[in-house]
Amino acid sequence: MAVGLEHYLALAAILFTLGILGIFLNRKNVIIILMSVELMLLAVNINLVAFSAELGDLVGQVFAMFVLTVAAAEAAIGLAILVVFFRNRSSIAVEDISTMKG
Amino acid sequence: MMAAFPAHDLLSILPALWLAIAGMALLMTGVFISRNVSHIVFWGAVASLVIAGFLAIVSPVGGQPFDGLLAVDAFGRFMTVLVVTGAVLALIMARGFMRRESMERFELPVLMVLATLGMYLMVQANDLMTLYVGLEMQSLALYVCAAFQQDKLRSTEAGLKYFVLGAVASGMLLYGCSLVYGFSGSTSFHGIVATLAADSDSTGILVGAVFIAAGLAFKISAVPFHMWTPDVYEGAPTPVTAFFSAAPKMAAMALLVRVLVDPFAALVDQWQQIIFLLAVGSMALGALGAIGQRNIKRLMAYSSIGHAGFALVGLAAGSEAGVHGVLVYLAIYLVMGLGTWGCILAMRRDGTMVEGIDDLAGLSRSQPALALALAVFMFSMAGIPPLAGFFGKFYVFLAAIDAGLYTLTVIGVLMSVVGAFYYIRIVKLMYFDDPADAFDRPVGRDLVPVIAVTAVVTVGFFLFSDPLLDSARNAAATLVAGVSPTGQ
Amino acid sequence: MLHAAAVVFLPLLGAVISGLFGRWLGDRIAPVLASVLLVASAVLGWIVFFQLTGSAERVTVHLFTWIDSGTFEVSWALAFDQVTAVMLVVVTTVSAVVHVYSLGYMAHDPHRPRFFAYLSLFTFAMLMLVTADNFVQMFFGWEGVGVCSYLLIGFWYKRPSANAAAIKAFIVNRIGDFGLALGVMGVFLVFDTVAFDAVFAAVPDVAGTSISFLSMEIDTLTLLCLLLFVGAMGKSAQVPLHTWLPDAMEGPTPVSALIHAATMVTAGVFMVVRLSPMFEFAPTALWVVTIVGASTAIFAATVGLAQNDIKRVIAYSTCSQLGYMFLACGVGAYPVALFHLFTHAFFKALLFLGSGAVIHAVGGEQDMRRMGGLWRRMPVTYAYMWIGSLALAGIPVFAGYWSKDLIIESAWVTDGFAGGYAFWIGVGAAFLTALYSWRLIIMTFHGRPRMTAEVLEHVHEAPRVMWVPLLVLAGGALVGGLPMLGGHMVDHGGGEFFGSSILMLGENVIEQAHRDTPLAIKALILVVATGGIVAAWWAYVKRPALPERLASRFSRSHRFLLNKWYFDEVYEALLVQPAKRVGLGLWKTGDGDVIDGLGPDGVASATLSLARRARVLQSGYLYHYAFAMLIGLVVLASWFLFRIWG
Amino acid sequence: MILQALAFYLFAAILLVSAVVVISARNPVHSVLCLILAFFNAAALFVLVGAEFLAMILVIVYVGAVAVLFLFVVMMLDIDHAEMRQGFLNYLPIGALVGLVLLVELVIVAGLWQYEPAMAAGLAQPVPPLDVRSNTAAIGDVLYTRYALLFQAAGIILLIAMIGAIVLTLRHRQIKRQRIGDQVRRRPEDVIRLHDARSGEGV
Amino acid sequence: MSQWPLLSLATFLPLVGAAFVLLTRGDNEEALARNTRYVALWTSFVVLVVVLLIWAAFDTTTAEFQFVERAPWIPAFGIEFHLGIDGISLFLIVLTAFLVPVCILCSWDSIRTRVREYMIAFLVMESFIIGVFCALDFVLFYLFFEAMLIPMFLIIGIWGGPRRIYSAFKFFLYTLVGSVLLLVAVLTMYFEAGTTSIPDLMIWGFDEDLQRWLWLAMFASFAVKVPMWPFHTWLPDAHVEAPTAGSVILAGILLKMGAYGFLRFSLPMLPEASVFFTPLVYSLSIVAIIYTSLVALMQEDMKKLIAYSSVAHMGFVTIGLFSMNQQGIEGGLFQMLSHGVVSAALFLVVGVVYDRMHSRLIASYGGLVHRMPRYALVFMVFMLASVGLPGTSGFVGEFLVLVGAFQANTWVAFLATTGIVLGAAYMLWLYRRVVFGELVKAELKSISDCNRREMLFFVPLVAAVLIMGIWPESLLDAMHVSVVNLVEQTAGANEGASFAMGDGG
Repeated sequence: MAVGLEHYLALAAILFTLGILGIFLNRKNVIIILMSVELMLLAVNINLVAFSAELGDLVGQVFAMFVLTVAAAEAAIGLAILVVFFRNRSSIAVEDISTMKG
Repeated sequence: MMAAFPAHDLLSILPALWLAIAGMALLMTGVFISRNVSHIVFWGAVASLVIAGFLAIVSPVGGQPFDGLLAVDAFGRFMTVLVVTGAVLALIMARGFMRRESMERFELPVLMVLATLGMYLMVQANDLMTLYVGLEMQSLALYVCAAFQQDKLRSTEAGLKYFVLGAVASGMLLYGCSLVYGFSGSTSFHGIVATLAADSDSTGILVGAVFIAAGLAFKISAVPFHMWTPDVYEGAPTPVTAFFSAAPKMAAMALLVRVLVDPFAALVDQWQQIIFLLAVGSMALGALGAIGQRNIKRLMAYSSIGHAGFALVGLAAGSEAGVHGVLVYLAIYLVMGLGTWGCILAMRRDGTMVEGIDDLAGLSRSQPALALALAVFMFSMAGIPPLAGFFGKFYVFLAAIDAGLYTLTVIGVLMSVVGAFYYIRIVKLMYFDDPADAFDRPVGRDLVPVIAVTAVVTVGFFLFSDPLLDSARNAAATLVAGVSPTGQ
Repeated sequence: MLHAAAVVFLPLLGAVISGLFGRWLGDRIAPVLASVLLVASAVLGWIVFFQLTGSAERVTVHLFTWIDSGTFEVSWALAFDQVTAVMLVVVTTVSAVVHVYSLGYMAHDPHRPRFFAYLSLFTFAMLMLVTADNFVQMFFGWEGVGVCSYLLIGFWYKRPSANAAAIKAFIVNRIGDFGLALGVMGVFLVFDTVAFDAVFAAVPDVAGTSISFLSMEIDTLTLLCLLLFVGAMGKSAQVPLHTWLPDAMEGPTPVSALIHAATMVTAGVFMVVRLSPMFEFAPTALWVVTIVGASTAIFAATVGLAQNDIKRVIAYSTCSQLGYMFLACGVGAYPVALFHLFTHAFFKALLFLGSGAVIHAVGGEQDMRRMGGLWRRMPVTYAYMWIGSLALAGIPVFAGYWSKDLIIESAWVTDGFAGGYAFWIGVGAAFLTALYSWRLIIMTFHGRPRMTAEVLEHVHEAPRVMWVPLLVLAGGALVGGLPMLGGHMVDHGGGEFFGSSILMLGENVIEQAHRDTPLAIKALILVVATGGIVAAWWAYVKRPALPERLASRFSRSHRFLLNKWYFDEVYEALLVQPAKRVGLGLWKTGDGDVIDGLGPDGVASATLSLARRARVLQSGYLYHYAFAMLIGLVVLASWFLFRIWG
Repeated sequence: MILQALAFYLFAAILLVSAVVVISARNPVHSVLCLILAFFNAAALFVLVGAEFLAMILVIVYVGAVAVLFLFVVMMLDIDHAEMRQGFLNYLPIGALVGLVLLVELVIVAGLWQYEPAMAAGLAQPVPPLDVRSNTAAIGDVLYTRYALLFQAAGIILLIAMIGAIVLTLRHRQIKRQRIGDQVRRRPEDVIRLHDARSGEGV
Repeated sequence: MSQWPLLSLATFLPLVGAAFVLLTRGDNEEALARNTRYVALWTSFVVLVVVLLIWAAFDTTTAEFQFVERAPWIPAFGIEFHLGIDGISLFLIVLTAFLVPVCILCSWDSIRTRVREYMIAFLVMESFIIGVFCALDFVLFYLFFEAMLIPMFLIIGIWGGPRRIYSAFKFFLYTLVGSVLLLVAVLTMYFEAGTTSIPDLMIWGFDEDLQRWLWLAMFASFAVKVPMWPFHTWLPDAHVEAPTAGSVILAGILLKMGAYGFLRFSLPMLPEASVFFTPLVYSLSIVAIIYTSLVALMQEDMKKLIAYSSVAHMGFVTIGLFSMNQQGIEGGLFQMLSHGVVSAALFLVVGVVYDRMHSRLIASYGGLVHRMPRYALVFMVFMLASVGLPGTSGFVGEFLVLVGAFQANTWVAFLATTGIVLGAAYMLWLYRRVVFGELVKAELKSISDCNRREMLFFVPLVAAVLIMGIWPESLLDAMHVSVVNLVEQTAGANEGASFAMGDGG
């Protein structure tokens, strides 16, 4: 493979960093944050799959599959919580999720 | 191809099976029986948790079923018992609250049961995948629990914050898992140990371990991954908060201990430093943050951060004695924490919960017994002998000294003094100040037994500490000896 | 020796009875009972005295162990030897007289039982002091008399001045005790015992060695003796620790007579005499004793000259006479010092009690400027005062002559600067003594009455119960110098009388004085004394305006004397005020600002401000929380990567 | 080979660009759409390394379910184009710096990877050659045997997600339903009261 | 007799009494309070009897620990329930048992609210204090040592004066800081020696460098407790705000626990370090004596004055202990007992007038002797004992300490001796301002003298002061062997030191 493992890993690293940056640089709404989390998980999956391919080991792919599954469940719950929050607050702007502090 | 579920494998995870089946059965019950359902489901959940605990105690240990996905050992059993105990007591205490706060829905007990199942997987995890799946099973259930009062802004905000930050933490954890997998070629703890034995300074594994530690540190709310704790503790429904501080904390701590001591045993010199920093930060922030809080739930959040720090002191020792100290500490913290939450749940005025610390003023006059119990818990948390909390600190610091961590110990004991300040401030409010309006009476059939039992255990611990010490020692020994023959 | 023990414990019994059961017994019975017990004690005291004059050995009655800590063993014991015997009779006799006298003097005081309890208790403490067989018990008596002195000076507790004087007496004495205590500890350090016998036996071995004290190398015995002497200075009101004595006159006059003239103040002298086996080996210390004694003698005499308070004049006179005694000790004439102590006790008590009668008569007035012309109305007292003053001035036949004369002669025969200094000062002070004594008599009894008519009306001779006991003292002042009583204390250098209880090394100063003093010197002393009387007559009778003129001419010197050389003012400015200011500063600034400010309060406020910051960190914003987590992660990861790569 | 590399760079570039858009787009709808794009490219990358099953799953689960769910919520909540609020730029430099540090570290760590012989021993499930067993079948082989426990657990997780989503979003308001029986049983005297209302006093 | 677990009995009887108090019933509030008081009083009295029995059966000829009780407690760590006493701890127990009934008596009328809790707090505290002095296991000791903070905190905080909360917190946290460092030392010693048995640790012989660290950690705890300058500032606050009985226990016993710690742990277990740090202790003690005496001189509050005087007196104790010869240590020990009685009594003396006038300010009084002759006499005795008058208990301890110090270092003795002058100054001045003078204040005109109940506790205290002053052998005798033993233990370390020791050692 001309495109070595390192490329995939670097790609995943960039994606992961982007995901994290998206979480704390984002001032708009929470949905973006949820999407950033998805990006992070995607980065992880790329890592796992790339390792799996490089090592010739299926476990990585199995792991990635569980990650996918769980991520889906996570997204569902996250959005559900988001919705109920929106009902109470009528906003999902990140700045508005701050009634408790100190 | 082997059989998917060998019988003895199933037998050794009997508690998990039971919990899964019970959880689903309760769910069915809740859905299909309409009358008085929450009552039935509630007590059914309590019963199934108790039975699960019983099963955990009686089922054989020592195996590694499912090709090593799980490690059913004494350590796991010890922590399972703690987790289940915490869950049961928290659940019992939740009853009255649920009724009063009109959240009497059968889903909550079911979610708690399923969360406990996740915790079971966590404490027995012997593979990164099991670790992740168990962790998420627990977390997802808890996100929902936190937001359970869906018409309350605070509750939903707590749920949202918990969820977002939890997801970030999971991301970190997973990234770490992927690195570890890639650099060791295995997700199994054995495999990791084997690779580390050949190449003990693999940077990739080390960085992966750091990421995993960070993810788990979130769950035990260790600084700087603690930020969610105060807000979530404050916002979540009080019994759920009590549950948070009891069961998941035990499980996450168990997981952290197991991961560090088992697969990453060879990296002990490295992760000791991480734990050192986390411990110092947690102890300091827990102590400082709690000062000046007006909401008792928030205060308890900082308190739990601090306690996580103290428990980590034992782990920082990186020895069998250290693990032993952590286990004892967790057990004691569980008891006194639940007792405290019981007292907090008794803070009702005209049928609604009050959470202000100032509302406790003069409690010793209006409800002397409750005040006494809370004072016992506070002094215990402050680590004043002869109460149980002292012994928790005693054993972790003993281990730390044993490992030569004098600086950490001195920082720890000094922080315990700072922490004592806000604990005794509550005592001061209850005993020295003029009474505020009295709380509702009676305290409640579901609270009194829990408070009484935990208070008695807290006070009498110094007399009968042997069984706990022995089983903790046994648990620590199997965990440490199983991996690191040098005895670290 | 049961009766010897009785001498000591009868007063205690009297004190307990009068003090604890006085209320129950009544105001009349308790004082009488106490007085009776003391008279009994005095009688027994004389018996002991005569028994002891014959024998050479010391009799010790061990009671029980007091303190026993390793080699530090102290017993409660009563030790009787000749020195003790002399003190015993002085103390019990004067005390008995004062007790009886007080029955009259204090007749109208509502707190008589308390007064008698204090007096008896004092006597007990004084007896414990003189019968001690070790340093620590002596210290017990030493402090005991101090406390009783404190209680008695402050007996009229309503008077602020009395309270102040009482405290001053105690504290100045404590400063002396500071030295004494260190001395006792030093003795224990050096000799590993505090028993007199054992210490005295070991002294010759220690002589000449040196010891490290406060990082200085000092001759051992010199150091010990000087430390002990500091105690003596305090108790015996030697310069510069004399300031309490004049103030102590705030107490009832019988107290002044007993404590501040006859007994307690002589404890210092007694101690030096008792410790002669040590002082003899410490010539430097003796030199200091001489200088201090002589200086006090002249200093107090000059101050006495300018005072107007009748009791203060006598008090300064006491100071001065005590200086003589130390002077005698310093030149090695211990028996003479003790002899003078003995005679002085009688005539000075007599003077005090006489002045007490005067004060009593004029309604509590003590200022001589408001007396005068009393001699016709109270002839007995007048006579007493004459006898006492004659004895004090050292006019032959009277008791004081024998002793004071011998002191000055002893100084004459002593070589060196100290001897010369002592001699000339002794002579000068003798002149001043006579001068102020007759100044007192003339101002009090002669001339025109200067009090109000109303007061004059009530002037009367003292009741019998007051003047009869004084007969004893007057007798002592008259015949105390006769060989039988005092004379053979100093005959043959006192060697036979005192036996081994006093040690004098080298040539016996007293014998030398008897032998070598030229007649001219003896005459000089006489002339000086008589001159003093004449001068007083000239200045206060013949030319009554002269003192005034002199006072205004040398106003600065006069004020200097009147204000007692400004000792009190200097102490106030140098010690008392600074102590208060420092105390206040240490309290407010030291404890409050510095220790609490940097310590608990400072830490607490620092913690609180940290806590505030910690709470600010918890901003409530998700992105802050996530950022914190990220930073945590990056820091941990970087930490390791830098360690691996760095 | 070149082709493969070109494909990788292409997909990777699109993936990154769309990821950037996801986190920076003003309009959340754009974000969701870019997320979908990113998933597609990631799936393509998976195919490149031979993980075809995962690629399919990614498309089906993520694009088909998750991303659509996002889109649905975005639409449902009707969030307007949120203004970029104050403070973003203040944090950007430090945030970017920290992110950069993290990135550099991760990339460097990635570059350190090398094959260790010890890894071979740890490999649990060697990938069978493609000609023997397809990727999907190979995963199926282990998923339901060796990892059956986790598979079940994942099922429970989904169950939890379901319970959670329902319990949270279900409103317990009393919805007025028509009850025929009640209406039939209703009588005038139960519901009608008569008052004497005088003028000026009200009822 | 020694077959009986007398020490356990003495330690835990108060707890039983506290349980009884909890069970006490009464028809109304008043009756309940009365019954409670009697239960507490009788309990403490029985404890006193038990302790006196222990004293009677005490063997003064051996330095071994006596009445030893030993049972496994935490076998997993070899930590034992191990009690025993020697000549050093015996009298501290006696003192405790003696003072607690006094405290209960003196609170008889002055504590009117929450009597039940008050009595429970006192009995619990008595139990812990006796436990501290009996414990022969370091962990057990620590347990009691720190546990005592709880009842004391409550006593100050609930029944204290206006600034009670500040004082209670200061007391609690300040002493806690010290205690936790002690805990570190305990753990380290356990780690090193593998045991927490005090007799075993005494002969263990720690490495010299380690000793210094351990010593400092212990010092942090004990110096705060004693308290030594500059760790003393909690004391005046706590004393002033505590109720009378609280001050009595604080001054009488709690302070002694610090000194006891030095005696029981620092000196025998860490002899080399003790020698090394002796100059530090000396310096701080001397500063304490002079500094706090001067501060006491300027106090306007009676309790504060006595509190500061306590610091000064405890300075003598520490000097004595670290002079490390028999006179010094016995003197220090005796001074502890004497101060325990005298300062306790002085606080009671203040309490008597405080109960009547509700003022602790010196300026509020004056001329009390006119109305309260009995009181004046009692006050006088304690004042003189505090001043260290020979014949009272204060002298023996102080003098022995100074004798011991003089052997060790003349500077120390010299400077410490100045304390006797300053001590006299502030005590006499206090007495004069309160008791003497004209009775001018109208509100004092009707003040009543000590009543029978007050005399009931003053008379034994006066007797104790005098007996200890005149016949100190009654106590010293039982100390000798133990102290000699202790001196021998430290002697090895001291040999290298520059000071000359008394030949008798």
